[in-house]
Amino acid sequence: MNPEDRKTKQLPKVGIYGLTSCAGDQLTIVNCEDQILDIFGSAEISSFLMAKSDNTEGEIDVAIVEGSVSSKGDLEMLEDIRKRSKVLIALGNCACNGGPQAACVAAEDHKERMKQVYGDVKWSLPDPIDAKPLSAYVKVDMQITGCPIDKWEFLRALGRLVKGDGPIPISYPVCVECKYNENECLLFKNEMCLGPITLAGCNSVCINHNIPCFGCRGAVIEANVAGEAEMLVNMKHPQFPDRKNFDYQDVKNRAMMYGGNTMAELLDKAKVKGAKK
Amino acid sequence: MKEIKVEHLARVEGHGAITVEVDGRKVKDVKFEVLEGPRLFETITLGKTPAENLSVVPRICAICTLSHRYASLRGLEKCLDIKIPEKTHWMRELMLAGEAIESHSLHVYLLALPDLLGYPNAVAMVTKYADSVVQGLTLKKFGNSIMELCSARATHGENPIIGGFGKFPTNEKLYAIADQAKTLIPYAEGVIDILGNMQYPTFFEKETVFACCNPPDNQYGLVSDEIILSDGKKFSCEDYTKITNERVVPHSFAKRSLYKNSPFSVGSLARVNNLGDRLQERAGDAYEKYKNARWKKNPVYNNLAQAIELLYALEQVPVYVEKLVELKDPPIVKPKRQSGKGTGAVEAPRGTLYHSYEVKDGRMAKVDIITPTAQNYEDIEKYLRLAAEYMVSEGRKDDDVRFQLEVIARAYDPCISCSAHLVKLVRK
Amino acid sequence: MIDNSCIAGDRSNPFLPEMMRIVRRFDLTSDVRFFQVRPTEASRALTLYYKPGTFMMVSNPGVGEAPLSISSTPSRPGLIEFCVRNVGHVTNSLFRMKENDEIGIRGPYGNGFPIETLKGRDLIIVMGGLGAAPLRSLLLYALDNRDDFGEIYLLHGAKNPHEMLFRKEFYDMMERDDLHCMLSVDKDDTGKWPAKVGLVTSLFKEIKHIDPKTTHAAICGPPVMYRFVLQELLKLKIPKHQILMNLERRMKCGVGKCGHCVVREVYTCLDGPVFSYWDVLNMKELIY
Amino acid sequence: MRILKLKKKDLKKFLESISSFGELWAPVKKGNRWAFQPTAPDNIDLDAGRTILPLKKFMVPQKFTMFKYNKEGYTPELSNIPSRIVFGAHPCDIAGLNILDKLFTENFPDPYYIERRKKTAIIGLSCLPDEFCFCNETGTDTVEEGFDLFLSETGTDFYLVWIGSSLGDDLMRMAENLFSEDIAFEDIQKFTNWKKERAKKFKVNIDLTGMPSIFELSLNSKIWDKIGERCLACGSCSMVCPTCNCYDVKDTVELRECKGERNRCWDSCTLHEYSLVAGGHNFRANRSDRLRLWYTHKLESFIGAYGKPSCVGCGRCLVTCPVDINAYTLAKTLREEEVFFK
Ligand SMILES: Cc1cc2nc3c(=O)[nH]c(=O)nc-3n(C[C@H](O)[C@H](O)[C@H](O)COP(=O)(O)OP(=O)(O)OC[C@H]3O[C@@H](n4cnc5c(N)ncnc54)[C@H](O)[C@@H]3O)c2cc1C
Ligand code: SF4
Ligand code: SF4
Ligand code: SF4
Repeated sequence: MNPEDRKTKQLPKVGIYGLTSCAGDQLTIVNCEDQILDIFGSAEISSFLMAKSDNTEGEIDVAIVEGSVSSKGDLEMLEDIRKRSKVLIALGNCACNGGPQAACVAAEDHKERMKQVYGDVKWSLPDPIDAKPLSAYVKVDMQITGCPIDKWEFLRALGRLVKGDGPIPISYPVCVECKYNENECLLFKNEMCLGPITLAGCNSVCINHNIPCFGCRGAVIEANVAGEAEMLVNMKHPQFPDRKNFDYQDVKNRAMMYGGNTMAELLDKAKVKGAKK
Repeated sequence: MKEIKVEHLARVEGHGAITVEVDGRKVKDVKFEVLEGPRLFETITLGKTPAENLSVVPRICAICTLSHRYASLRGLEKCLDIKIPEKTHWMRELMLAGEAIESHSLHVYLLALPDLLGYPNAVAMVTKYADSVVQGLTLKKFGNSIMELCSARATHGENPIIGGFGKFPTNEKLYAIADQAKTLIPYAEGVIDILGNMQYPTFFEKETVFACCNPPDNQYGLVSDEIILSDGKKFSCEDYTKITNERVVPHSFAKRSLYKNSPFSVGSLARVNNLGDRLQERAGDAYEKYKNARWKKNPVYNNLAQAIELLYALEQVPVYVEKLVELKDPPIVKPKRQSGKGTGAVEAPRGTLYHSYEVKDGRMAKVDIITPTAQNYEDIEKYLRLAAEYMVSEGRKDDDVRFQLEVIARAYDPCISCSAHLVKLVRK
Repeated sequence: MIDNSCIAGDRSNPFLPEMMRIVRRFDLTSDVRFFQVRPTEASRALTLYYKPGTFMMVSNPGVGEAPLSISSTPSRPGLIEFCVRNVGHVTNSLFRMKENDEIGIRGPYGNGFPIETLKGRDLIIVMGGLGAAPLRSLLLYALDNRDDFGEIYLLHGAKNPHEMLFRKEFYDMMERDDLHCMLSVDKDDTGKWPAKVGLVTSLFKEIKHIDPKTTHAAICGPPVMYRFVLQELLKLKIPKHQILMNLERRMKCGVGKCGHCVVREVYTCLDGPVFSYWDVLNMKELIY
Repeated sequence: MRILKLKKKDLKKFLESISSFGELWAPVKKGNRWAFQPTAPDNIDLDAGRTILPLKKFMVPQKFTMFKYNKEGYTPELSNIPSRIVFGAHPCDIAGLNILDKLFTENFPDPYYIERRKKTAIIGLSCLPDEFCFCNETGTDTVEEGFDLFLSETGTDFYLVWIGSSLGDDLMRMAENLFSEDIAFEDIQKFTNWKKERAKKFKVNIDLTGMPSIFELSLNSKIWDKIGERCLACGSCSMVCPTCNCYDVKDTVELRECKGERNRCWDSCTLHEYSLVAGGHNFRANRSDRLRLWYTHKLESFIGAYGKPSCVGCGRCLVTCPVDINAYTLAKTLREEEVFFK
């Protein structure tokens, strides 16, 4: 690290954008009440529609994009951002995995669902399309996932990014943090916990509150989805004869709720006994 | 013919745009558009368990996450015939107060004040209005800390579950919250004075109808099974469609509501207009001090109403805490049945929110969610049109028109992402 | 045991890096850069001691720490040299650093080459790619103490000329008559390569003046290299325990605590990184 | 070693009188399990079973800061380590600490471990096995060292108290009048009877003799693939194991300034990145390879190096692994040549 270097160098240009989402990840940034001035001081935030009006849309160093691509408009915006940014970061579950709006991808045809919800309408707006994560369309350099993102993970990542280093991605499942927090494992209390296949980073907040993990951070690298499903649906644990099994469809529903496209693929590959095709 | 366009409405949640078609000095059309892709939440949970539904529906909107959760819980618990214990009830009230504090302070200090004081954003205000910015951030953080305490995290916390809470906070933590609430009351009073003494433009004023929940026992509040309108009519929340009957317009993924064929408003201003007389203590005083007939016709007063509610919520926190610390943590109530129907209504910061469900054999069979912004849509467009027509006829500059329209739209605090998820009843 | 002043860092806290200054840096290839560093107090530089084949943990504050082999020789005290390939966070951040910037260093760690045992022996040093980093230390050490060793063969292979580390330095060594310096490239796309073209294994036929019983071989290179080079060395009848290899594992501490480099009961950082082929055969998981 | 008597009814008084040494931590019920938590002497569960996390959390916390750094360099964070009394440590857990002692205090002693070990008074307490304990098989059902005081049940109204260290002696002297030295013959008898009764209560039969050769022989066994398929790589087993000590190191940096922390946190060999090196080569890309490392390390390697397994028979992996992979099922599977995991 060279302190002189930092003084003479211009602050990196960062743009924060949102596609289709609940805006929870951007909100989480706004929620960094104690750090917000540092955020604005460590980088030149050239665009952040949710927090400021004087936005400029030129070349930037780091683009942070929330939300999934759910309309042609989203897609155009994303492609434009990609073109003018050196590093593109997918922020939050929607951007990384498609988000809840991608939960039904495999289930039904998108047009059919649009009709169910809105009836027969001819749209004058950019065409709605099936929700997909950013990586389905453009190169994504890094992912910071979560529904919503963890504020500390984001700040750690941003701290490294503005100094020119890539964030250190998390590569372990929620169970690790759950054990850090010395929780009793909910799988032995007959809860359908997705901790073993879900990317950590939330400090196992749900399990700390006796709530099973819903997988809101998406799949961990090398998630043994087949093993998890097999365990939840079929496996008897000789040490715990009372442990109950779940219906495959319920397991699948839960896994896909936030795991979106990624989880859908993993589940398709897993051949779980008792899975109805 | 030319168009005046606000392409990306800044400092709101999600993506909105305003288009004004102008022909000479005449406004041909005004459109308030939602550009965000549709998320089809109501089809996502069909066939899934109520627990899954509860987890995912708050993801409709990050700012109103707990309102969604609360409304969903009320709907689902009716379906499953669950009566919740007292402590659970007060915890839920507390979490809603936390959300109101967070959302209102964010909106009042960080989104609306820069407009009214003429700054592009709150950070830019720091040089001259550092106090306001710091107070806003402090209040917002406090709101977040309540949400975190009750729901496990500031946004999309999973702690409130069907039949109770995964874990109740300790009394120590509750007392700390109550104490802090008391110290923040002067902030809220300060901002009420700033907003109450401000001059607001009058040229788009027009009376409208207001709707909100009607809490029992003549109390002010945010939760009820009854809806009250400013014309004096009352409805059960189960009959919400009579008020909201929605329609879809081609230029927006959000759906819109009309009451008796004309637009109406929900939100802080609606609540303060309909129920303001019930406000007690300092919030009551503030209401009396600034009460004014123009509140019924000028949406920009919404910010003042929010500030009054901010004060109200701060005053409620110690009240709820007093009740909570006396009660023992109850176990989670199990469902009495696996099939049933029910609608839950709560007042989200932006207005009445309905979650209407049908559960069959433990799986979601019908989901209908009506968000506040969807109900406000027609009214927002109405006021935008009034303002545009006046300003264009006066020959004001485009930038001027653009700015004023943005101010009106933002005053409503439209949670555009949430309206985009808005979907009609799915009948199979 | 080496006393405190000889190591970079602090004996009482083996994790504590000592700040050192980058004195010089230049590119060896397109993705490997050479760094010379010395302690911030120049006088301390002369007290540092290490063995060829050992490594140090190099830190860039705020980025992380990475093990790097020492490329310099203790016989030329004063500066410590590293070759760094830009592959990840720490290495990438080192590439952004300039002369006079400071980095944290602790070490040396590892067993290093058994230089006492090697005295009086013939040496075959086979390097490929970044394997040149630790073996250059041994080579320079042997050349500086030339009388202690018998015949010395250097076999250095690279994919093509501009990927050969220290090509100028080694090319100059071809002139020496106390060293058999053999350099080869798999392919010469410059058309100007003055030495051999072919696989590094093709150089073995030129090894003549050795007595396998008293010859030690030291190899380090990319995983694919090992299999073929080992075959050649066995053909030369070099005993398995005299074939030394420099192995690599993920490491977080360098001092046998973090567990990452463990293979069975062996810690690569304490018991290695130099292993004999015999060790490797007995420990099936050491190389893949 | 000096052995004294302490009346059971005086235990609370004793713990109160040593409170000036540091905060008292003892097993407290957490759901259906236990956890070491700060607690008042009144709330201690003397019949507590195994805690979710073992004693290692006191010596190498889940996460802690090793250094703070700024432009000038690194400053070790050793000054705010609290003094604590840990009461109710079971013999297997203390045996686990003894193994960690070897690792962290020999060869480049780890100052963070040593400082915490010094500042933590360990008061052991004998226990009865539940259906998952097998410390009798690993030779850790009694411990001779590693504690400051050890209280053993006798089946009567007093504990026998072993003084294991000079700190233990100091603690005892803080309430010397509560202890007595006159141990009668029948006291000894009662104690040995209690021990016999205890020995009968073990239910897990796990045969660890000859494990090193068994591992060597089954290095390429198909069993590992089966286990790998089943393992969820959740890391729980190594998090709860008293002798697992792998850790990861991560730096953090502040947004605006050049300063931050170097932090250490528990890692696990069952996780994907464990042996991954820059450039993408993963020495243990398969779960089966990683689990083999885990269990060779527990049941084989340590025997090779120190003559006994590094498994202390606490039964934590038995009650933690959601898919029933643990020291017991593993040893059984390998030995009986039968595919335990269908
Ligand atoms: C004994 C030894 C000597 C080495 N000598 C050299 C050398 O002289 N020149 C050189 O360029 N490289 C050398 N390496 C490899 C070098 O350590 C890695 O390239 C480096 O750690 C990558 O770190 P990074 O932060 O840039 O990469 P990242 O991918 O960001 O790695 C993150 C962390 O993982 C660990 N890690 C990743 N790859 C390796 C690896 N290959 N070995 C050990 N730990 C790793 C480190 O702790 C590292 O900080 C050596 C490795 C070992 C074990
Ligand atoms: S409760 Fe869930 S996250 Fe925790 S250990 Fe069990 S499976 Fe893993
Ligand atoms: S525990 Fe699971 S559902 Fe809960 S926050 Fe973490 S990843 Fe999301
Ligand atoms: S606890 Fe079981 S499933 Fe989890 S990593 Fe260990 S062996 Fe695998």
